[in-house]
Amino acid sequence: MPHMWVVYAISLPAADPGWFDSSRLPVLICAILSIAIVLYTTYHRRSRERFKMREIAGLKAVEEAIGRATEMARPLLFTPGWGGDIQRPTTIASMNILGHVAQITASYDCPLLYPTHDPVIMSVAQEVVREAYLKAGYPDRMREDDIRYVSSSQFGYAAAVDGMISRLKPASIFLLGTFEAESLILAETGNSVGAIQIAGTDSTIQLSFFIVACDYTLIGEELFAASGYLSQDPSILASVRSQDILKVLIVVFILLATIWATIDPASTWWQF
Amino acid sequence: MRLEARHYTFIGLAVTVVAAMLVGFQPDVTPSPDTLRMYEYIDSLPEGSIVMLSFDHEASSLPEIRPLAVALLRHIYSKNLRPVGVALLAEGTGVGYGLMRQVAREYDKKYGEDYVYLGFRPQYIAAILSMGESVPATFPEDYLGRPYTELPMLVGVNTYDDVAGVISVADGSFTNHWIEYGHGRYGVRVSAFVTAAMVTTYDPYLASGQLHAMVGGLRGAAEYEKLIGIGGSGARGMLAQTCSHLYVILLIIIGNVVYFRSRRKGGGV
Amino acid sequence: MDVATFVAGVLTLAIFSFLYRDNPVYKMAESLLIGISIGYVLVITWTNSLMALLFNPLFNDGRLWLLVPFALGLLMFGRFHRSTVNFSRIPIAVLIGSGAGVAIPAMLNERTLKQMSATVGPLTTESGFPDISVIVVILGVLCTISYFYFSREHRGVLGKSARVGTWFLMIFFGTTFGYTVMSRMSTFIGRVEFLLSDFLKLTN
Amino acid sequence: MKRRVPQLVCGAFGLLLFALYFSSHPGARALNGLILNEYWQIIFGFALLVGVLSFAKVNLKSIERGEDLPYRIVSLLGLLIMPVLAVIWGIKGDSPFMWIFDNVQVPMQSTVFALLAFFVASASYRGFRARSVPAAILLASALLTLLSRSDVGGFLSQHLPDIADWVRNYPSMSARRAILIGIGLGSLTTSLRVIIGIERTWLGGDRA
Repeated sequence: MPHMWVVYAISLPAADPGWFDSSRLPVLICAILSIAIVLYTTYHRRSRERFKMREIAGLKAVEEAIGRATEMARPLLFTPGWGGDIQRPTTIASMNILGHVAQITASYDCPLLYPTHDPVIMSVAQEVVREAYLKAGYPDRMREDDIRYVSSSQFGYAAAVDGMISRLKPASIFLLGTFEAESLILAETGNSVGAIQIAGTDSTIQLSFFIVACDYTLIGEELFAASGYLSQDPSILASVRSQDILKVLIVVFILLATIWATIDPASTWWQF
Repeated sequence: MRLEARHYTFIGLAVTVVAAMLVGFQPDVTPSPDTLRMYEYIDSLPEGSIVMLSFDHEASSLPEIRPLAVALLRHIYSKNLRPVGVALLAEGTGVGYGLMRQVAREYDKKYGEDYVYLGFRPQYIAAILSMGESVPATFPEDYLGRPYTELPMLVGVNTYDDVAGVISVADGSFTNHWIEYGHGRYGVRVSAFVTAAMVTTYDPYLASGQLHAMVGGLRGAAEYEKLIGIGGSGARGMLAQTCSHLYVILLIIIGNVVYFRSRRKGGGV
Repeated sequence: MDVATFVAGVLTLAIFSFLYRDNPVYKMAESLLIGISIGYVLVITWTNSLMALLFNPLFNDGRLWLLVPFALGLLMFGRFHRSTVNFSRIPIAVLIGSGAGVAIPAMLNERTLKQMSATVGPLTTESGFPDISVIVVILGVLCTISYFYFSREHRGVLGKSARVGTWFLMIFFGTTFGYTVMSRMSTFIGRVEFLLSDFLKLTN
Repeated sequence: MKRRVPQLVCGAFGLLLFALYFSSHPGARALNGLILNEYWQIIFGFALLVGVLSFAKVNLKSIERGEDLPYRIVSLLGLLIMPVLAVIWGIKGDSPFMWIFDNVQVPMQSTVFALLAFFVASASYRGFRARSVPAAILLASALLTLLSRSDVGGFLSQHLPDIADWVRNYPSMSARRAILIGIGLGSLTTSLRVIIGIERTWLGGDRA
């Protein structure tokens, strides 16, 4: 079933059956502008000095969390939540972090458990982890069966992950991806076995549960920035930089439009 | 048996809710204007009108959906309206049929003449649009496998023009699609019974009139039960609902008391 | 009591037993739930996706262009052997690529642009007084955006506005939590009602 | 080479879908719908078969090793019985398949969902301690909302629900807006990196 955000793309008013839908012109202009900025920072930054990103508390804890699992000789559990599929950018961001985490678990020889509700995510995660173990130099330590499809049903998935947490008692738990109501079920069970928990999601409602129940929470965009911070990969850092430039433009836009609206309340040019 | 702090919070909640349910005391509820509007709308429909009920929820939210749906169905059957059920989510399909059949028995309603359940169609937007063109083409047969044309109640029911309105029973954003496509494209009147968590999402649509009426959450169910004069699980749950809320507030306060006392003992941090 | 109520009641209690701790009864219920729910989604996907969208239209109505997704789907089976695993990357590439292509304009529009323009409004009411609500919203949006600024350490002015941003975030998290509690409680109340009235017949 | 082809396919579909978003031509709409509905669902359908087989494999391996024997057998039986029932009696209203769904799967799912109420309780006890200014604000806004939504809210003050509504509609909503704006930007750059091919983690490969 396509997710909600895709519906926006499937459905269109049939008012203007031309090749170009003029009502979407503002979006096109903004998209082209944004793309230009991203491409600029990507291909210019590399030749320039390395851009330094501010610290994000949850990310400094990643290495600590893996080290802890190794010391305690317990596994580490990473799960992307029930709400996403591979088409969703959040899942890709989560995969990025998984790749980084897997490289460290490979070198520490710490078992990495990855239960998921989506068979496609399972396939991709197996590739990501295999490659990470290969890169770390320990391809034989990879256990493909630890990356497993548990159930597509929301609460079947929650029950399965809960069972894994309470039986295998992971020392560290990463809840990174798109979560729905299962968020707190997993986070509280993880807390009950004394795991360090690092969570991050783009589901705004579930953020409140993670904030309350987890040790560290990556809020929305921080999840996307995280892979750049962890890997210090220039191309990801460049796109974080471009996001910042876009934010400055948005702030300027809001300020200008607000002043305009206060002077001339009848105008509506800022509405999309 | 070793119990930790969390176990005590669990026991507290279980005791609070079970006790509140066993007491059986039902706090008096005053129907809100929103609920009243829904009641008056259903009440004003002429006898025999066809009402389309869309079960747009997952099976797991049944505990909150059931009191809402049962109150609505009781009102519909008692007014001799004729509901036709559909489902936009596969998981809600069986649930919707079960609810319609269960309440129908209370009122001696006959399947096929007084109510019909068409079942599930995948691709919700396509389903809504296609029913706007032709309901029988979308559902050549009903949930039980009987041909549409052999169901006496549905003779002459071809598009949304032939139904008095659509009522979406939902736990998520599916009511949106009814508003956008059912109402937006075909102008059918859309109302909704939704879980408490969704009420704020649909408030703007209610205000703009795109949504005709809305009843939300267990509280809404209790209010509706009061209006139709038949007590149900909504009213029974109200005391438990309030008590559990107060219990959570109490836990937050106790948590802080414990924290500040231990901090004072520990001399700071 | 009918069989259905008995089965449902026993399974409900089995799942609740997890609250004490993991135990064989819960583990059995969990295994059953996982197995059955996978079986269910398999049947539903087979009927609603593979039969309804692929096999019926392809073989009965002769819609030959469906051979493309059919072939893509078959490539997924490449995963079963190391030497063919590369083929399985092609259907995944279709999913990820089309997802990304949709996400750029859809996310930009629905998430960023719509939210941005909804923030804008006149700072004064019609009678000329400052409109506190609008001012608070604009302040909240700007400060919270500054919290998400990654290029510089949060010091100085940026530090201050980012700190105010975290306060707004906390208000949001607090209200969301408070708001969701009611829905979560109703789910439990619903199960208790089932146990008390249908299963144990203590109330009616 | 082994990554070149998927990379090209990914980029091509990315560009195509991006372009289709801006067209309201019926042909473009149909193609858009074909990919986002049919392609996605059909590929998912086959991927599910792969996932189910791998689930069965993991369980069979455990059974061979004699680990968790009764549980693994129950899981596999559950998995098998649903398709078998569906093939024999179908999946219509009163079929055994629906009986199992209604009386086995649904009650268990609802109960796992209901566990959430308990976890809300334990998290409330533990997670709302006013350790710092932000934590105190979190606590205050949660208490305000909870009180205003309980029946006693009106008893405490007539204005409490109004204040709570204001907080939800203005300051709280503004933070949500900013979060959404950020997510939109993060999704945009991630998607763009995927399309132009500098984001290849999903291929198990290096970034460019």
